Amino acid sequence: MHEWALAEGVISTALEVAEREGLSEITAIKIKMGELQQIDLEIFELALREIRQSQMSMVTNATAELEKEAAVLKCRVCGREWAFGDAPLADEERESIHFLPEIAHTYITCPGCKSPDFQFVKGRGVWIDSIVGR
Amino acid sequence: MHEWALAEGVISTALEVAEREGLSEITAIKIKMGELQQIDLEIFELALREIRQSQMSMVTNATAELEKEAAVLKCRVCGREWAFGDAPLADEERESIHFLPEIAHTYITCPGCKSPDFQFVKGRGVWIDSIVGR
Amino acid sequence: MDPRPAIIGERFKDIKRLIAVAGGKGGIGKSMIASTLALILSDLGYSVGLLDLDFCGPSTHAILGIDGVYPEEDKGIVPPQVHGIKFLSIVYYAGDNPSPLRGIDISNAVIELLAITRWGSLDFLIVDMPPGIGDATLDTVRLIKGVEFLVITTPSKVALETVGKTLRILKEMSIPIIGVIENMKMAESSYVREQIRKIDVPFGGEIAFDRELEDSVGNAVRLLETDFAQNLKQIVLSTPAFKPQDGG
Amino acid sequence: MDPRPAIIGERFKDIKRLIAVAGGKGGIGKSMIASTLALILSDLGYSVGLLDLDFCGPSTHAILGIDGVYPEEDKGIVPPQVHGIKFLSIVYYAGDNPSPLRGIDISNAVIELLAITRWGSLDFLIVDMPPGIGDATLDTVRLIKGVEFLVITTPSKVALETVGKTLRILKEMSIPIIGVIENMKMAESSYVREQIRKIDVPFGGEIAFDRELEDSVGNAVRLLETDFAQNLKQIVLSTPAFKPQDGG
Ligand SMILES: Nc1ncnc2c1ncn2[C@@H]1O[C@H](COP(=O)(O)OP(=O)(O)O)[C@@H](O)[C@H]1O
Ligand SMILES: Nc1ncnc2c1ncn2[C@@H]1O[C@H](COP(=O)(O)OP(=O)(O)O)[C@@H](O)[C@H]1O
Ligand SMILES: [Mg+2]
Ligand SMILES: [Mg+2]
Ligand SMILES: [Mg+2]
Ligand SMILES: [Mg+2]
Ligand code: NI
Ligand code: NI
Ligand SMILES: [Zn+2]
Ligand SMILES: [Zn+2]
Repeated sequence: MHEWALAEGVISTALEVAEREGLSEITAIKIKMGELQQIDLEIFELALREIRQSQMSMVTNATAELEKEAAVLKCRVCGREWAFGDAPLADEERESIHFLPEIAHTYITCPGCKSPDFQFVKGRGVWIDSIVGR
Repeated sequence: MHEWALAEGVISTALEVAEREGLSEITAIKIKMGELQQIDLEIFELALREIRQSQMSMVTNATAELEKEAAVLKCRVCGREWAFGDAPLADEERESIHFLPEIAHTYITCPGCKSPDFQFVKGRGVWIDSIVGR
Repeated sequence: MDPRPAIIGERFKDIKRLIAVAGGKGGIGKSMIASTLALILSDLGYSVGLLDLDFCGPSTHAILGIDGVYPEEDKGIVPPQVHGIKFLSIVYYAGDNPSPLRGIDISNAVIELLAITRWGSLDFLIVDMPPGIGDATLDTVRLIKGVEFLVITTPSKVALETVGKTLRILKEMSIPIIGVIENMKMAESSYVREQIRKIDVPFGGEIAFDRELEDSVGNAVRLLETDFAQNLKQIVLSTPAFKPQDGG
Repeated sequence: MDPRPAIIGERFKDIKRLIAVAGGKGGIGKSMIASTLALILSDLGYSVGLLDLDFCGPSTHAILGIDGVYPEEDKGIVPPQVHGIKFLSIVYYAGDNPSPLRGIDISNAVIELLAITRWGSLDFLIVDMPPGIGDATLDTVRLIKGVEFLVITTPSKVALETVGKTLRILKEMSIPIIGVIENMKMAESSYVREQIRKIDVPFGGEIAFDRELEDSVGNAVRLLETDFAQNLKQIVLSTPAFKPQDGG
């Protein structure tokens, strides 16, 4: 349930944008949900809704659209790309990556050359795609 | 005249590409010359030509097109963007940045907030835009 | 757009003083001082948190003998309280395993922890920094508004030269410096003190080299009884910054 | 496309052995050992280079007392020879000023130096590494083919725990490890030696804590006369890796 904290980040960011851009209302937020972080989409959506509606604000009536993004990793040594879904991981390892995606470097190595020196090409975590308002 | 070393890198890279892609000849190389590194374009072009023509290879007859790219820096703290050309620098400082562009963090700070925590948005140094062959 | 930075201010709003323990070099006692400082402040009755941001070489858990605890999940993560200190380290997630992280990953991990950790209200949050001025330090300065630095050096020439560079950067960025502590002192000399004063940074005090310190590593109770801790406590008691009411 | 990586192999092709001096923590004597090792090998008649890759806390110039020299430009940069050692450090460009670099900048700077430096032919290139496994270490492993590691620890529990992590990573990546040196030994104990052997890494030898070492910092001649250097020389003479003909 730490997803709540990230949902708070999304709403705070939307409010910051509204203020900075001089908007009177945020109408829609589009969010990419990177697979690596393994966020529970239902919980996240619920958290977003509760935070939005907990008090009247410029974001209360916004819609939130969540889109899953598969995680792709790429080795900096041999260039190999692979899907996070393929990585053989214990439950605790998955759980650690859930809290801190960078911990992937501790539990995953390149299937080609065994290096831990890879980058997240996409699908790391929660990312705001767009914020629309008026 | 250390530009020669970077020109060697361009030619080696072209030869690697030719080999990897199974080309019989490289016909054209396009290179972005980032302002930060202050490479002398004439010297660099001369070096490229001499290295290319020093022995017969798949790259000997390639044309090289150099395009200048202005350097833009962006502060990670306050978000300000500015042009490298604006930075007040002593000659030795410029010379150090010529050899090692990252040294910019030693001699330049954000004109807005004085932070050395900025990124090179573009125009760092020598970068191969495209390599064409057949 | 990254959703995390916008919530970080909220996470620190009930913390009276945020103190990063830093220095130029490694091995000068930053982690030992950060850990013991947290213990001393907690012992003095303050509510204290300790955040280990040295992801490449986390050591405060080993110094304090913290093991087998884990944060709770409650609308974020809530650090467990050990020896009266709310403690957070990457070891909760990496365990005994290495974390070979590039700067970009360190930066992302720092931002993540700052965004999801709910410290609640604290008199002091002590942050143990890695050596040098890299991603963790730059993000600390950038994202933790109101952070102050306690800077460590040793009498060694190389350590002093390097710490001088850190101090210059902090001053240029107008980050408050509580003071410089000269650690592992083996002989009488006012050289470091004078050098620090010359560059107009407050000298915080000295800590003698303590041969028996290593034997207390891993045991918080014994750590507090060392000469090292006594030296540090004197510094704490005589430094105005170590009163929470003085802070923002 | 980055033009630099393709030329790096060419730059190292006439170097017989490439030895990175590394360890988990800072302050364990990596720079002191890298510098003195370069001096000893040069003194033994080998042609030696020393590359300082600790951009956040460069120290080998201060240890060897190198000042007032600068690389020549000749189709690249050619490191000046000092005390018989071809020496390259970021201080040529940063001077006494701080270099607050994020990992991405460190990586770029490492690649740049590897691509433009013409070492010529050498028996040994010694590389002084920063603490931890970050950008500089990952790029060294990635770009310097044939590099071998000399790993340093101290008897301290925290140092040993951290170095164990570095060794694990190096082994997983199949990087050759010359051995582990236990530095700053103050008391007799075979603990570190046993731990190292347990994880099946060669133990390289011990170096005693040398109270007088600090006084020789900045003076290469005196450095070679210290007990520290004598200890290290014994290790060099008894370790097969320190013969250039054994290398690739
Ligand atoms: N005053 C002191 N006397 C003796 N040993 C010390 C003292 N301060 C630190 N140490 C020892 O020095 C080593 C490095 O300390 P540490 O806190 O890990 O440094 P850093 O965090 O700066 O890398 C540890 O083994 C520690 O026990
Ligand atoms: N064997 C030794 N005896 C005494 N002092 C030592 C010894 N080895 C290193 N030192 C000292 O320890 C400090 C840290 O050494 P340094 O080589 O800079 O470490 P690192 O490069 O690992 O950070 C320096 O002040 C150095 O003089
Ligand atoms: Mg969970
Ligand atoms: Mg020049
Ligand atoms: Mg530490
Ligand atoms: Mg060092
Ligand atoms: Ni969760
Ligand atoms: Ni040049
Ligand atoms: Zn790989
Ligand atoms: Zn700025």
